[in-house]
Amino acid sequence: MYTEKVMEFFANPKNVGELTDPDGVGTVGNPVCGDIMRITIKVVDGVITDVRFKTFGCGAAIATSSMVTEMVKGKTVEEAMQVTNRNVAEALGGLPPNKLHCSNLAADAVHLAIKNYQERLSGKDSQEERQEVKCDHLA
Amino acid sequence: MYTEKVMEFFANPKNVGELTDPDGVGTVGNPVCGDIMRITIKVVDGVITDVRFKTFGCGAAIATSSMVTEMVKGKTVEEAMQVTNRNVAEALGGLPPNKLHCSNLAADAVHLAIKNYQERLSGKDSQEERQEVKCDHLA
Amino acid sequence: MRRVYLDNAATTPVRAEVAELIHEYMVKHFGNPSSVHWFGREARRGLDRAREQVAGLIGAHPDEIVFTSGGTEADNLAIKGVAALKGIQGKHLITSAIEHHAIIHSTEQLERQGLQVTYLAVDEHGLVEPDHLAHALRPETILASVMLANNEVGTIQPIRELAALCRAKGVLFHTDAVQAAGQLDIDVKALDVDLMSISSHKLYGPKGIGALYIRKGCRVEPLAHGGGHERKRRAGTENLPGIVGFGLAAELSRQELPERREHLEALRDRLVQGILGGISHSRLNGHPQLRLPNNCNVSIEFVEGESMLLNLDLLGIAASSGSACTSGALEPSHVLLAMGLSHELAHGSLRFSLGRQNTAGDVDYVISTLPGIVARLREISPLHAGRE
Amino acid sequence: MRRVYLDNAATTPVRAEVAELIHEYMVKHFGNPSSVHWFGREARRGLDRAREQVAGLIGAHPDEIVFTSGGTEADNLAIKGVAALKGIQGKHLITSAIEHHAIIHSTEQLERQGLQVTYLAVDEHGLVEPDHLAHALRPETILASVMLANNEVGTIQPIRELAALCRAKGVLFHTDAVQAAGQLDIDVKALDVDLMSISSHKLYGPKGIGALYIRKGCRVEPLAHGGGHERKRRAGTENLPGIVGFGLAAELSRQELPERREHLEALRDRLVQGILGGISHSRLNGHPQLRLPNNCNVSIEFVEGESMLLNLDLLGIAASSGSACTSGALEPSHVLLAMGLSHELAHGSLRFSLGRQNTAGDVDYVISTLPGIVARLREISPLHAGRE
Ligand SMILES: Cc1ncc(COP(=O)(O)O)c(C=O)c1O
Ligand SMILES: Cc1ncc(COP(=O)(O)O)c(C=O)c1O
Repeated sequence: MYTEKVMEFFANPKNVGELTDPDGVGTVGNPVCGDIMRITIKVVDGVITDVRFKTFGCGAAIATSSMVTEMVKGKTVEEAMQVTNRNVAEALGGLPPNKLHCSNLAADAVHLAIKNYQERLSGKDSQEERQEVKCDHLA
Repeated sequence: MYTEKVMEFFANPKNVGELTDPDGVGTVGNPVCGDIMRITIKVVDGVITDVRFKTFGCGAAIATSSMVTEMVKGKTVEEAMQVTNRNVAEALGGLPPNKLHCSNLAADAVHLAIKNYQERLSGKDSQEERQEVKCDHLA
Repeated sequence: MRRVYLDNAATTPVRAEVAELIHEYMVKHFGNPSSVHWFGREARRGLDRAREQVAGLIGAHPDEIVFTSGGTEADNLAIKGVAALKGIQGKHLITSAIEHHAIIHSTEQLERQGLQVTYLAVDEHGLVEPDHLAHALRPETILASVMLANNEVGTIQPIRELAALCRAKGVLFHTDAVQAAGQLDIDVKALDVDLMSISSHKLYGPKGIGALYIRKGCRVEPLAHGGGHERKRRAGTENLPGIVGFGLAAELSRQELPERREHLEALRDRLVQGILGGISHSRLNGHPQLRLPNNCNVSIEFVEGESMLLNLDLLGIAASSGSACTSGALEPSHVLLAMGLSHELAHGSLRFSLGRQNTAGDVDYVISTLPGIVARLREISPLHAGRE
Repeated sequence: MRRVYLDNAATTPVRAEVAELIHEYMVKHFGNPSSVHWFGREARRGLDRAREQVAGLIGAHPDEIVFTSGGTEADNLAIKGVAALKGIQGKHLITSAIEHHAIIHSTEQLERQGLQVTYLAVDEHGLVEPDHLAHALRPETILASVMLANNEVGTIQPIRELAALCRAKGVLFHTDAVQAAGQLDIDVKALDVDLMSISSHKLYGPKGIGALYIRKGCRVEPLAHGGGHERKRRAGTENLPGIVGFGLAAELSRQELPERREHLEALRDRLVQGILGGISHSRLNGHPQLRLPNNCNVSIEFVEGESMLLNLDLLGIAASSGSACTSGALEPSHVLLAMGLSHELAHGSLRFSLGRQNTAGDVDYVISTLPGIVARLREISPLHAGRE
């Protein structure tokens, strides 16, 4: 079902946890869907110097979360905004079709965290960016 | 499918053939149905002293023909009239359900032969008794 | 790697003696039972014996057994076969909200054609209340179908009571006994049901073969037309290796039932206690007593089922989350939702289903392994933070 | 006793390597392909490989293969699956008078529901005339179904031509290739058909498994509802041992096709010549050239088929008279009647169908045995008297 790469990132997830004093926080998903991903980032001079994830979800959800943290760490926020869910899936060697929707949202969570960081920069009192995901298959 | 007895009477049929100067002849069945049985009898003092059959048909048709000749040989015509198709099937240890109809007509053929014998006795110019059988399953 | 198979509700390994017999019927007694020759007659004998064996498992007469390609086809044949004869437009059918998809998707298909369907609710343990069935019965009801035991949570329904209510109103009653057969003592006459589905691969027989019990006098329209096989109730060259394997598996199940049940119940209880005792915020799903001997279904808070499954798999343990058919997708189990579980708890469910081949050692391996997995996953779960 | 099996059109023995593989998938890789764990993934791999192998036999894409419980179900799925989607009332379907009962009884069932059906006549060799099909096509025609090769007399139809006529009118075309697969080089793209049925147990694979080829873009309503198996086209836990066995048998058939064909044709011609040369008043049924490599169907005047079969059986030779499904009853073959044979000749038919395991010695055994049997039966036949 899953590629070796997925299983590797699932079994030994990188950057697990939550930064204590993050510059940006983003959360996607909802428990109805079965997947929730929460990303915290540290940004220094426009570069993501640290990033952590917490995820409730299936193997794909955990692996994509883990993968995306590796992909954006050390990147500028602009570069990180270019990383798509699709890039993440590709970096993992692909995902099963039924996992491409709900469980592949890690890049979205990063984008939300960056948005949150940018809003804080611009002075908005933004605690965290959240995005509920519609689960089509539950319709 | 068939009992051992059926196979025995089928494989080594008794009283095969046609009497050259019979006292009675009876034929049942038709080629559409797939079974034709022709019985010839010799009657002496009201007793069937000889009986032969010719049959075109399946295993059951041949076995029942063969069996009925054995059953009526040496019997009086009255006794032979009492032998039913069912008796024949029973004497063979039973027949498959789908063979009970078309292929189990040997006793009928004997009865026809006896009827033919009796008609000849009573002076009618009766060449042979024939009875076409309706094949229900061809309806 | 040590491999512990605890997904026997999804499918069971074929037992050795059954596999041997099947092999024999593939290479030696390979005839078509419709043929008149020796090969055909050998096949026919195998077919007849198997029909007796399967009938024997559920107290039926051999003529009341129609072999199908599995439990799904048996369910379809029961539901659609009755509907095709009794009518669809203006008619009504009753089933439960926790049936297998083979039932539910069949009734949904008939709904699209105009049949009215009532899906009986269940209580928090997954039980159908006979009173609910009694109230749902209508003059135009043609059939009620309630499963004997649920495949996900193992809850055993009061089938005799439910069937009696239908019998009293002249309504046909079907039960899906796919999970129950081989584990519970089933007697179609005592239960007084009209139709019952069973499946070979759930009782250590081969896949691809099942049976529908059709009570003498009860009729269904066939789904498959063709040769006059199965007394014109199911066309197609008989899957003879499958059938003889099913027969032997059924026969052995019948013989071993009491000890098998005892063995499974002991393992099950050990497993349930071990998990609930070893993991905080965990709970048993299904009925505490009225449950299949082999079923242990638990929900573990703050973590998702598939991620537990994958971790278990990495350690050689095979289990499932929800039913096998849907565990590839993240749909929460309709059974757990019908029992009132939240989506989170439904997503956090694990089913361990035991088999005759399992040992106490297998169970202990799970009990010692699972808590560590849960702890690690909770550590990365955003739901867990500060909840302990 | 020497046993010579010449009823390979009824069913074939499972070849040794296939039986071994099936055994492995019963006791070792016994998982349910829907499961996420190791056992499930092993099963899924076997399923995927088998789908490629079966697709490979007929030049299809793996996604175009739906596994069924056999040829009968594949035929039913094609006919009823199309009718359920395209409609029945006011619609029209074309088939031939010599189809297998799986087709004819399905179309008859749809006729009872209001579908109009044309049964194309065949000539004395069993051939469908493309012109007849062209004339039968109507604006309301939803499907035409003509078998690739006949199971009783072996006649091979001009499928490419027939399919092209339908394609030109936008009418779907199905062909029952159950007897042809494994004997003839079949390419669904070259034939340009929309649907094709095949069956494992006719090509040295196990019983209880078959496939329907459904061209990409073509849709059928499923017969069985339940889990989302086979991309929602056929519900039910996959018969994995059957499927992997079918896959391997298909793969080996594809590899061995040219030599198999040569082997069978040589045996067939030897048998036909031997019988026609050795027995007066005997004739070949079916087309002299356009026939299956393994089919030898003869009518022997003045004697009935079953009585010959039983005598052959007593000497260890397994053959059939008419098709296997009906050889237990004395109904004359609808195929032979459609070809214009008299009832007598139809009743006197014998089908010897060769297999890869047969040898010239087998054939010679029949040639030396049959004349004596016929002579004895003719002696007791009232039809024969004075005809020689
Ligand atoms: C309760 C129940 N009904 C029906 C089925 C379907 O049976 P099969 O897998 O034989 O198609 C299953 C198993 O998948 C089941 O658990
Ligand atoms: C031409 C043809 N179609 C369909 C079938 C039915 O296939 P199965 O025996 O796999 O049900 C057969 C064989 O019985 C056949 O010969």
